[in-house]
Parts: sequence; C-alpha cells; structure tokens
Amino acid sequence: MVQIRVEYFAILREHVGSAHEALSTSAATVGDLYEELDRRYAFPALGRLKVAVNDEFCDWSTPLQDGDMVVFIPPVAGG
Amino acid sequence: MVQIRVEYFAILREHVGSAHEALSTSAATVGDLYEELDRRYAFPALGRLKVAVNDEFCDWSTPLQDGDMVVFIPPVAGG
Amino acid sequence: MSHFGFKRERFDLAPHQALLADPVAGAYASFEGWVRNHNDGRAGVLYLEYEGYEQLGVKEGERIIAEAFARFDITKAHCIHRLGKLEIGELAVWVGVSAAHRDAAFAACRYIIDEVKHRVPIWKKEHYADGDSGWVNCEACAAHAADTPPLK
Amino acid sequence: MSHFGFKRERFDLAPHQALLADPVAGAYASFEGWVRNHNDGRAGVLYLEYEGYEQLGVKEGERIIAEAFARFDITKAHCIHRLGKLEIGELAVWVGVSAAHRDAAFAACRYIIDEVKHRVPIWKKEHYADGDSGWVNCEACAAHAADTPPLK
Repeated sequence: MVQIRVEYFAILREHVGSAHEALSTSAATVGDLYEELDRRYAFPALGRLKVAVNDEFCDWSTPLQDGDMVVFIPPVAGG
Repeated sequence: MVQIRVEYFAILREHVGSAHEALSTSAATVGDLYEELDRRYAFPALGRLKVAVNDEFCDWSTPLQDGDMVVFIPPVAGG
Repeated sequence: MSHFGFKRERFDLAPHQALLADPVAGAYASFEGWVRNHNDGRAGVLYLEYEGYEQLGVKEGERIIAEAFARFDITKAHCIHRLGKLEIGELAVWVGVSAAHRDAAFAACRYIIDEVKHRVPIWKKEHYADGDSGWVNCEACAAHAADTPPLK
Repeated sequence: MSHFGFKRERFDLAPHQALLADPVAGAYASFEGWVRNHNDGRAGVLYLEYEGYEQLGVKEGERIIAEAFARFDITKAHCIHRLGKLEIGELAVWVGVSAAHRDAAFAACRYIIDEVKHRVPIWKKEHYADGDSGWVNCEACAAHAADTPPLK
C-alpha cells in the first residue's frame, strides 16, 4: 500500500466533486490507479487521457510510489 | 506639346534636387518622358522602375496627356 | 527567466510586449486568442471558464518556447494564458515573438500557439445563453466513448 | 472605411488594435516591423528615414487589404506605415488581422505584410554610424546597373 494524493481538474473535478483527495492504494501503476478510481467514480469517457505524476507527464505504466501526486489529464482546450 | 507635372521621391528626388517640376514636353508616352528626363538628369541606374500617372500605376507605353502628374517609382523598401 | 505564465485576472499587454524589444529585432509577430461568441458552429456563447493545471502547465509552456528557440532564429518569445472567467472579446492567450527577420517571427509564433493549444493542460468550459454548458473537447470525446479506450 | 494609412509621427497602437475587436473573432494575428540596428549583414544602423508616395501608397495598401479579404476568411484588417525619421526600435509598420480562426488570421497577416513590402511605394534610407547612408534596394540595384535596362 502507498499513500498518494490525486488532484482533479475540469470535467474530472466536477465529476468527482472534489479538487483533490488523499488515498491509500495497492495499485502498482498509475494505470492501475486509474482503473481502481474508475470503478469507484465511473469516470466519463474522455478519449485519450494523459497522466502526470509529481507535475510531469508520465506513462500509464509508471509505478506508484509513496507520496506521489497524480493527475489524470482530460483532452486539453487552451487558447 | 503637353503641360505635365513630375514628382520625384527618394533617390530620384535627391538626384534631381527637387521634389517636383512642371514641364512642357513633346514626349508621346511616359516611357518617352523618362528617356527625355534621363538625358537631362542622367538618372542613377535603379533596375526595374515602375511608373504612375495621376496616382495609378501604368504601363510605360501610356500616352501623356495635358495635366498629367507623373511619378517614376524606384524599387520600394517598406516595412 | 520566465517565458510562459498564467494570469488569473485581466492584465495590460504593453509591459509584456515591451520585454520583447531588442535592437537586433526587426520583426515582431504576435497572436492573441479572444473569447468569441460561437464555437464549432454553435452560436450563443455567453462566457468561458478556463482552468489550468498550473505547475505542469508552466513547465510544458517553457518547454514549448525552448523548442521554438531551438527551431527558429528568434530573439525573444513570451506566452501568457488567462485563467478564470472570461467574457466575450477578452484576451485568453497571447504569444509574442521578436526576431531579426519576419519568417522566423511568424513561424515561431505559430509553432508556440499550436503547441500550447495541444499540450498545455488548460481546459475551457463554455457557458451558453440557453443555460447549457460544457467542457470543450471532453464532450466531443464522450460522444465517441464507445470507440476508444480511455487509456492510450 | 480606411484600412491602410500612413503616420508621420509616433502613435499609440492600442486604439487601432481596438478597432479589430469583434464578438465573432477568436483570433488576432499581428506583425510589427521595428527599426533594427543592422541590415543585410551590416551593423551600425543609427536611424532610418522613410519616404512615401502617399496618394498611390494608400490606394495600393487598400487594394492589398481588399485582396486579403477576398482570399482569407477574416473579420477585420488594418495596416499603418510610419514615415519620417525613425530611431532604432521604433515601429515602422503594423499589420493587424482578426478572424474567427487562427489559420486565416496568420495567413492574411503574412499576405498583407509581404505585399506591402513589395508593392506600396515607400522608400527607406539607412544612416550608419560611420556617416554612410543609402536608399535600401536602390544601391544594390545600382551595383547591377550594367545588367538591366532601366525600363522593364
């Protein structure tokens, strides 16, 4: 089990109803974490999500470590 | 003979030493006028000149008419 | 030195543009994104809300501008993106690039705005006159939900 | 309505940019030409003098902008060119274009500045720190004088 923090933005923040949460999880990777949270929240289908750990983009296979801050990134729409 | 006015800009103005002059000429076209004035002033070689009559670009074969205002246009360099 | 930033309130562009001045620079190209009253063929946009993941957004924005310096012969470049509630006509994003010559200034300006729109984690929620609202891109994605797995 | 103009003195761009605002416009692309301290690989430019054939210049500038409206899906477009003595760093020319989308704004802005530089009767005299001076383009042409007849 690792202790992590998840931050939510935009459509995911509205869906979850919170901008962040602290979690204990047995998920091995950020991909596993997404699936765990998807089971809990039934995230809206958003096409290709990206993911960041500790304010850097990373692969879905990135291992979770204690203290990580994870953000799932819906399709962006700046400009 | 027609009575016309010639205006000079930039390198031609400096070469002639005046921004404009009134002329009586027997030149039939603006091209003929250029050659007449070139004999008088020995214009610097400027590559492809353009010419305007009465504030519109025109061909070198344009006939001169009484009251015309003629401008020879050296290569431009705006911007 | 910072080349990319977020602003939560309206701001004056003039001092930011002034930072791009340089005696060697003969060309300045800029782009401004303004909030318009329509999107994807639908009229009646009342206002937008921009939300950003700022810590990552600034890093990605700085990377984009570093790429522009590597690709194009430019003198200076900056980008500022607004966050928060924006009314029709308000400035949402500004890109400014100075260079000795205009080819590089135009190309770099275009590169930066294109990459910022595709890569910087910023989201835009439209609010329509009829009371409808939605996150741009996300709603379209949801329409194709059955086609694509959520994870690439 | 006038889309192209000359200014004999320094001027504030802000009111001119403000004229390009429009609720349908989501994109604004601009170009500014600034007086730089070098040209054609030669350093030491002190200042420039711009001279224009204004009556024809305004007509040709208006034609160029009309062409841009015909070619690109743009909302508004303006161009202002300075005349007179300009110091290093001063604004020599400004082109501003607003459009619903950025492709058209960029393309039209580039079209207008390229055509203005090639077609509008404006001449530029460089003054160098060593006391030398010369009309840009004309001196280069003179160097090839033997090759080309003066009349096309």
